Amino acid sequence: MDVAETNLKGDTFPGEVHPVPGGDIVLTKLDDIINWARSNSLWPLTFATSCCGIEMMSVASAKYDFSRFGFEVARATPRQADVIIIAGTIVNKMGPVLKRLYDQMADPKYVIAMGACAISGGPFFYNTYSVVKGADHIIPVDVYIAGCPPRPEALLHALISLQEKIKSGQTREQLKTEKPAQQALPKG
Amino acid sequence: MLEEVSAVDQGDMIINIGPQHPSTHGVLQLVVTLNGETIKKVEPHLGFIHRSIEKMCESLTYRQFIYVTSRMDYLSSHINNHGCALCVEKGMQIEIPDRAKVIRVLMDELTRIASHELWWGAMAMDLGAFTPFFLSFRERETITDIMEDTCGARLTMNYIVPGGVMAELHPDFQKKVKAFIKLFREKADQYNELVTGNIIFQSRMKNVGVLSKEDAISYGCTGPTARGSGVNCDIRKLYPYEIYDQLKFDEVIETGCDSFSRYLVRVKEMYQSISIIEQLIDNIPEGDFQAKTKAVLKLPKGEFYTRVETARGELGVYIVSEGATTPYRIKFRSPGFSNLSALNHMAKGGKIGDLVAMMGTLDLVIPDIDR
Amino acid sequence: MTGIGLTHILFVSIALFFIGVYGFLTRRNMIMMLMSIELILNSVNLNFIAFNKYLWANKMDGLFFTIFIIAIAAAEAAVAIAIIINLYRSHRSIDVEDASDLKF
Amino acid sequence: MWSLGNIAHSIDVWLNQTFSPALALLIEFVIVGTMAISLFAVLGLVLVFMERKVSAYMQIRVGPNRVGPKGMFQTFADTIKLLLKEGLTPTGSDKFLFNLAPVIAIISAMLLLAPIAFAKDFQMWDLNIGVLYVSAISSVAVISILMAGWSSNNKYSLLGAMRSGAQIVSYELSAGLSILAIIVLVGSLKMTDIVASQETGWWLFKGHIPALIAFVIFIIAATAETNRAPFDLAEAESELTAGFHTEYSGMRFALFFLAEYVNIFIVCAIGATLFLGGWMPFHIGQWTAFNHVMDFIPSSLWFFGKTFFLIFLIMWFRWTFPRLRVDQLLNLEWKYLLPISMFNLLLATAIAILGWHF
Amino acid sequence: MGSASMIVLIISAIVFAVGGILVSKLLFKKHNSVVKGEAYECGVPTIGKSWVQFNVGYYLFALIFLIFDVELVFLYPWAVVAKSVGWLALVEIIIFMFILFVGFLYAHKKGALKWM
Amino acid sequence: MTAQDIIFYLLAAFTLVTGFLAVTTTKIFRSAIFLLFSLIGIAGIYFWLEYEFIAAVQIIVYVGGIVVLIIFSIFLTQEAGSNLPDTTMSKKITGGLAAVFGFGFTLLQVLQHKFIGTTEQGIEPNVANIGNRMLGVNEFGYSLPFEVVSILLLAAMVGCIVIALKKPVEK
Amino acid sequence: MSAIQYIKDIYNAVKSLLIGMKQTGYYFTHHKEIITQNYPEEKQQLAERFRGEVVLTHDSNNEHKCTGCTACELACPNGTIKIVTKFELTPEGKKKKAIDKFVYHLELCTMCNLCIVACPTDAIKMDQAFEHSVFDRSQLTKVLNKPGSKIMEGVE
Amino acid sequence: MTNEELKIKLTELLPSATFEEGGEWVNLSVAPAEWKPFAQQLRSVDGLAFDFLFCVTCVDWKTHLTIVYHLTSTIHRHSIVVKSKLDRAKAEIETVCDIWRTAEFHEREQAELFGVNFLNHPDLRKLILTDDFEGFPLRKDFEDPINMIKL
Ligand code: SF4
Ligand code: SF4
Ligand code: SF4
Repeated sequence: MDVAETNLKGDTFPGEVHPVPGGDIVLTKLDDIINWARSNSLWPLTFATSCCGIEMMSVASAKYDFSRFGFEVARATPRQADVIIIAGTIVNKMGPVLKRLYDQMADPKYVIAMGACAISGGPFFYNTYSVVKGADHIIPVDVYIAGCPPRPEALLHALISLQEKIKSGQTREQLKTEKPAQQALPKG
Repeated sequence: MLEEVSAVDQGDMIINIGPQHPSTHGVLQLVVTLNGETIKKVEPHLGFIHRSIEKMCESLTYRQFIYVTSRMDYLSSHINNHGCALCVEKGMQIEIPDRAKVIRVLMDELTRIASHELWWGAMAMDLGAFTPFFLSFRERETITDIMEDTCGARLTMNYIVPGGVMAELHPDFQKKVKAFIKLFREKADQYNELVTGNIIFQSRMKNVGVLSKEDAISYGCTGPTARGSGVNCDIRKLYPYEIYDQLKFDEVIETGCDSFSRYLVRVKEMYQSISIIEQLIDNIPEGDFQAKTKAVLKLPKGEFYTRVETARGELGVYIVSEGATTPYRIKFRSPGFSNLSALNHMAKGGKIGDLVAMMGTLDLVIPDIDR
Repeated sequence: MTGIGLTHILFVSIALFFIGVYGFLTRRNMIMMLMSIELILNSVNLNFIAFNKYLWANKMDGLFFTIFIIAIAAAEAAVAIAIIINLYRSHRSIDVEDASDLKF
Repeated sequence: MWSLGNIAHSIDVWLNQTFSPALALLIEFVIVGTMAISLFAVLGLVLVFMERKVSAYMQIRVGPNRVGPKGMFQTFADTIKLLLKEGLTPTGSDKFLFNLAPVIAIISAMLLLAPIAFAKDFQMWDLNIGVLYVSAISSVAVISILMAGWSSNNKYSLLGAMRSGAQIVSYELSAGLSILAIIVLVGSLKMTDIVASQETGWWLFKGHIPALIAFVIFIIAATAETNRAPFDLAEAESELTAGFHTEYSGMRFALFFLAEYVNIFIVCAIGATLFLGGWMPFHIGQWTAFNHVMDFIPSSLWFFGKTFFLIFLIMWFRWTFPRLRVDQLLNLEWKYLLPISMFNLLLATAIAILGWHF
Repeated sequence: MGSASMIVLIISAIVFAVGGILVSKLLFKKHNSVVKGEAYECGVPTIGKSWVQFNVGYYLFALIFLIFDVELVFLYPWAVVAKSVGWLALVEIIIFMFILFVGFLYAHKKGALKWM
Repeated sequence: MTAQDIIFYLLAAFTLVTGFLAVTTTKIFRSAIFLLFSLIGIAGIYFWLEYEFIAAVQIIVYVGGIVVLIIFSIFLTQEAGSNLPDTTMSKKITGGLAAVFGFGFTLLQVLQHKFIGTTEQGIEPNVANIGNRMLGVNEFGYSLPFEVVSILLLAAMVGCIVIALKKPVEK
Repeated sequence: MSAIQYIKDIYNAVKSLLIGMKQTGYYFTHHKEIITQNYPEEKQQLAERFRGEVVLTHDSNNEHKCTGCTACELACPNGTIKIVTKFELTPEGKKKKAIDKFVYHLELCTMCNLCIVACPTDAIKMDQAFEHSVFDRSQLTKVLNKPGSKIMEGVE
Repeated sequence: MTNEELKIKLTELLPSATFEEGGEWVNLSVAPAEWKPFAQQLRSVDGLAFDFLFCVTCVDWKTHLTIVYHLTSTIHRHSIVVKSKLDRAKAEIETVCDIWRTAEFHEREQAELFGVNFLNHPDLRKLILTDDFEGFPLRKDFEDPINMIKL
């Protein structure tokens, strides 16, 4: 899928896909295959901090079954995981750990912020002294999914959105590493 | 024979289990000192999910703070809400309608089953069997559906409010609950075959994590953890709240003191809860689901302590009020916190594989511990 | 059919033998020395097999010697390592020079 | 009836006619090599997919169904993904050994393909010492695990490697002893002899109780040797995160993964050959008519059918049983399996000598 | 095809493994950070040395295994001919095994087969 | 030179090079791995000589057994990643010289010696023959050594357990 | 341990294992037990009370019932709702408070239902939409009143 | 034992204790210095046998801190609440974790949240907060302008 096409399809995405500067570069077939493979094989890290983690487990369970998308190979070690689903509150003490885990994941890696807490601190935004106000203060997030906790289907929706994002080559990872030339281009 | 040898070998190794680790069920860090594979010491490090709920509650009104408590022990969120609501009602001296009481108890027991189901699956998964996890989630999903119908959420309900419950029961409630009871009775035996009777499970759990009765009391253990050691500590029996004193159910007590008896307690508790639900489901009294309360609640000056039995043990809610709309100080005595403190004692001398079984049968919910 | 004869194999075995000797002489770590000994034993085995094949193909004595040497080597290695480990546990070192001054 | 053996033979003849012998040999080498690699890859893909589906059905869910028709390309996507993933080498690790370990795992798995008779007359190398060769090469695999665990410079890896080392070497004994029970009955180590001896029935049925016991022990030992649940202590997820391959990522991890699955295939193939007659169709003693009907099913189908049946059995174990604790695991071997299989071997000898088998 | 197939297999294994690693190296453009290389330990820095000293208990397994492994090696030629040799084979192997079994029982008794 | 020769030379070179690396590397684990390779090389030579049984035994016992044991003992006694102290130069030189001279001398002897073998028909060293010999009680039989081996193994096992479980002497 | 005990142990162990395998074998062969829903294609009927997000109900005339009384803002435990009010001139020429923007931070909302309960005019309600995934956090901050919408007649 | 009987018994043990009226449980205050020996007696005296400490908490009254122990007896099923006033600047009290082992964790928690120094506690490191956390967050005057956004 080349960039021009994604822009056309932009509104089908739940989030906005920003047009890339230099978007006229047609992605090669190889890139297509790579993105296809990557998007269809997102192995999550078993990482859950609180309530949202239970809904994440529900997604794994038989009723919602994320193995249909090939996500079921949950890896306990960040080395082999592709996507880290931040399911739950991140507190100040957990912040460095999360950062470290993220750093130790092998590239390419993606992040889904699940639930109000991971997005912004959610219910613990005000009057708390220990909650990180959004996981994106610590690590870059690719997809946000609101809810407290989001339904299992909502997480599946987020995973599908992430797949779309990868397929269109719009993840931060892809923009950063695979087309460095484009970054050099002036904005606009 | 080998003991003397290992005493000389300085083969001590310190390994971290957690914060991100599949068997800690959350973000608990255990610093384990090992000799070979034998555990010498387990040191829990908490706070990886310390969300300062107690501080937060000091600036929330009595109606608002309850919702945070669903996020504490999210597996028994109803019961948490219930405890808080009871405490507020005690302070305000609100008498709630019978219907609300029955609904609350029903919800509590459904939550308890859901929580134990999840624990059952997760524990089996910890011990390396994956299938039970999926089977237990099937039942749990039915309960969540029931909850969702009535409460509008799957996990963090915020359904029980001071004065009663937030909404009327869903018309299908009784029908669905009965269907669930049928399903549960049908499937539970299969699970017993798959897990309880399994020789590997038994040998993984028997004589593992032994916690004697005295130790259990001294460590302040409550709930199934303590009942597995022969302590009778079921708040529903000892200090009955709502309508528990009118119900027929047994307090499940096992005296094996090891992981397996804790396991049995939980499994049997599910049956007890089912029987409670069966007693109530056809006898929900008519009436209001909520007492008339003021829009803004103000507790009189004083201290109020209530305790309820969550799926994990005794939850104490301690409110110090200065007569304002917000609590002056609120303290949640969470069952997991005390239960966890017994871990080091239990784990000593076990193998690292035993630690998983112990953690599993302690059934920790870390946000409940950290608050 | 092939130009390789007994001497070729003997060359290999001799070379291996002296590699083992070199290792034995130069290394001070006991495990390393044990490994050198294994090399030496192997060169002997190779000799036996070569002699058996090229000189006395009608008998199997060389072969059986090899089998027994392997068995003995296993036993020897086991005992040697047991000793090394015992030594290590008492002296925290498996350096020959550290061990030599201790009565054992 | 077509058979793989004939095809191989005609290709050989044709090549020798067209090219000079040396060139023909070279081409054959290349063909064999490519075939081995593709067999390897295909086995990995198929087995992983099979495992996912089997587990899904046992767990009342559907499993991968969205990538390609019925999710067929799921493992394919995973492979490409792994190929394209960064291969991390932790600092402080021994880089040489860290890279070498998966290669050794692959080599040992690959070498084990040699003596397996995939179909009638279709075998790479009918070794004199067939089964012994298998035991020999499979003992190399443990080295790769120890190597990986050591070189990762990680505690979990080291513990996992240590456990797995003790486990694999222990179970090698009872696996070997249960194989020997069949060898005693057959009187040869050669794969072809073993298969041929089951002309009149499979050893599992012919060999009375000793063969049955040997079969059970072999399956248990095979599960343990391939580090599968309930013996997957080396990578016990809930204890050691990922065991010896904690630090491995990308392609190197994929190689371990692949080697594991190919090893499963190989032990099951060996099991099928020893106990279920390999490619030999289901024959019953002297029922010539029946036997003849059975012969119509191609031998390769028989072979793969049996092997996949055993693989399914092993998967079934995995998705049913919890993991054993490490001391229980070793207890099982040293207290139960080893004495029993030693005794069983004697029993088998007695039966063989008395000629009590069919 | 004989032993040549072994060489072919070794070569193809190496091609496969090394090729795979190389291809992935080629296709993937690396970016490094310091933390990435550090040992993974559930997300916190490693406590103490990664190297740990093991207990002798572990080693005893390898040791007893080695002894039995040698035994196993002797059993193979025996097994091949046992049927044709007859009772003598059985008698010899019973003696052989018995002696080793005594050792095995000894090890058991001493607790050498307990995992620490 | 035939393919056979090439293979032999490759095997020999592999064995010797890895053997040499095994005794010279400063990282002990690597050294064990090189030893392993060297042993596998020797097994290859046995294969080449068509002594398949011996080759398999070599791999099973040495690779699967002794090297694993050595690795375990390395786990037990050595720190990962740390290098062994390099040997002193003088030691290296003396050792090297000794080895080289010894090597030259022996090789000379071997080359000068004329080996005379039998011309009788050989026995194929296959497993059946080995088995028959091993169980044989006649003059060519090895049944007595065979039983003796079991006693040796028993002794080794008992010895090891006694030593390994012995309370280490205090410093 | 007596020999009989030994054999008994083995028998019991094997039996319990076989029972377990029977269970999983049952599920493996009975595909009707499968309860998976194919989410994006077939969606589950959501409970009507399911709380997915807060919406301000508008009728066909683009009118809503919110008076801007901020009761919901006060009831909300975590400041999800921000009511920006303005003063409008009624046809009678009186100044009247009305909402300018009903700002709703979906990323903070915990779906606790307190605002709905608090609202005196039932202007807001819970909606079942749950597919909120976005690539950019700022998109989760929503203005609930539609552009140009007005307060419904007769709502005080 | 009823509350009245308990009160009498407790006054016997510790005459200086003051009782608070109201509440379902007997509610008494002791001086910090008297706490430890008193606790010992509570645990061991036959008719009392308070073997189950189920809650330790602290309240910041701006002028002083109060530490509150909730005790119950699993044998007699009676409960009491013991309070002790602590100086805010120098909050110190003896630990009771050798009497009730659960106190170890509870005290650690209160120590870091309120800054109460439990004397003779075996291990008073931070349990929940990060090691470099400054201040005592549950005290009323705790301010953290960076992390704490007031509503
Ligand atoms: S968003 Fe809600 S459900 Fe999720 S972790 Fe936070 S409080 Fe829990
Ligand atoms: S649902 Fe709760 S959190 Fe959301 S806006 Fe309403 S009151 Fe606030
Ligand atoms: S939504 Fe309801 S409560 Fe909120 S400002 Fe409008 S009218 Fe008031």
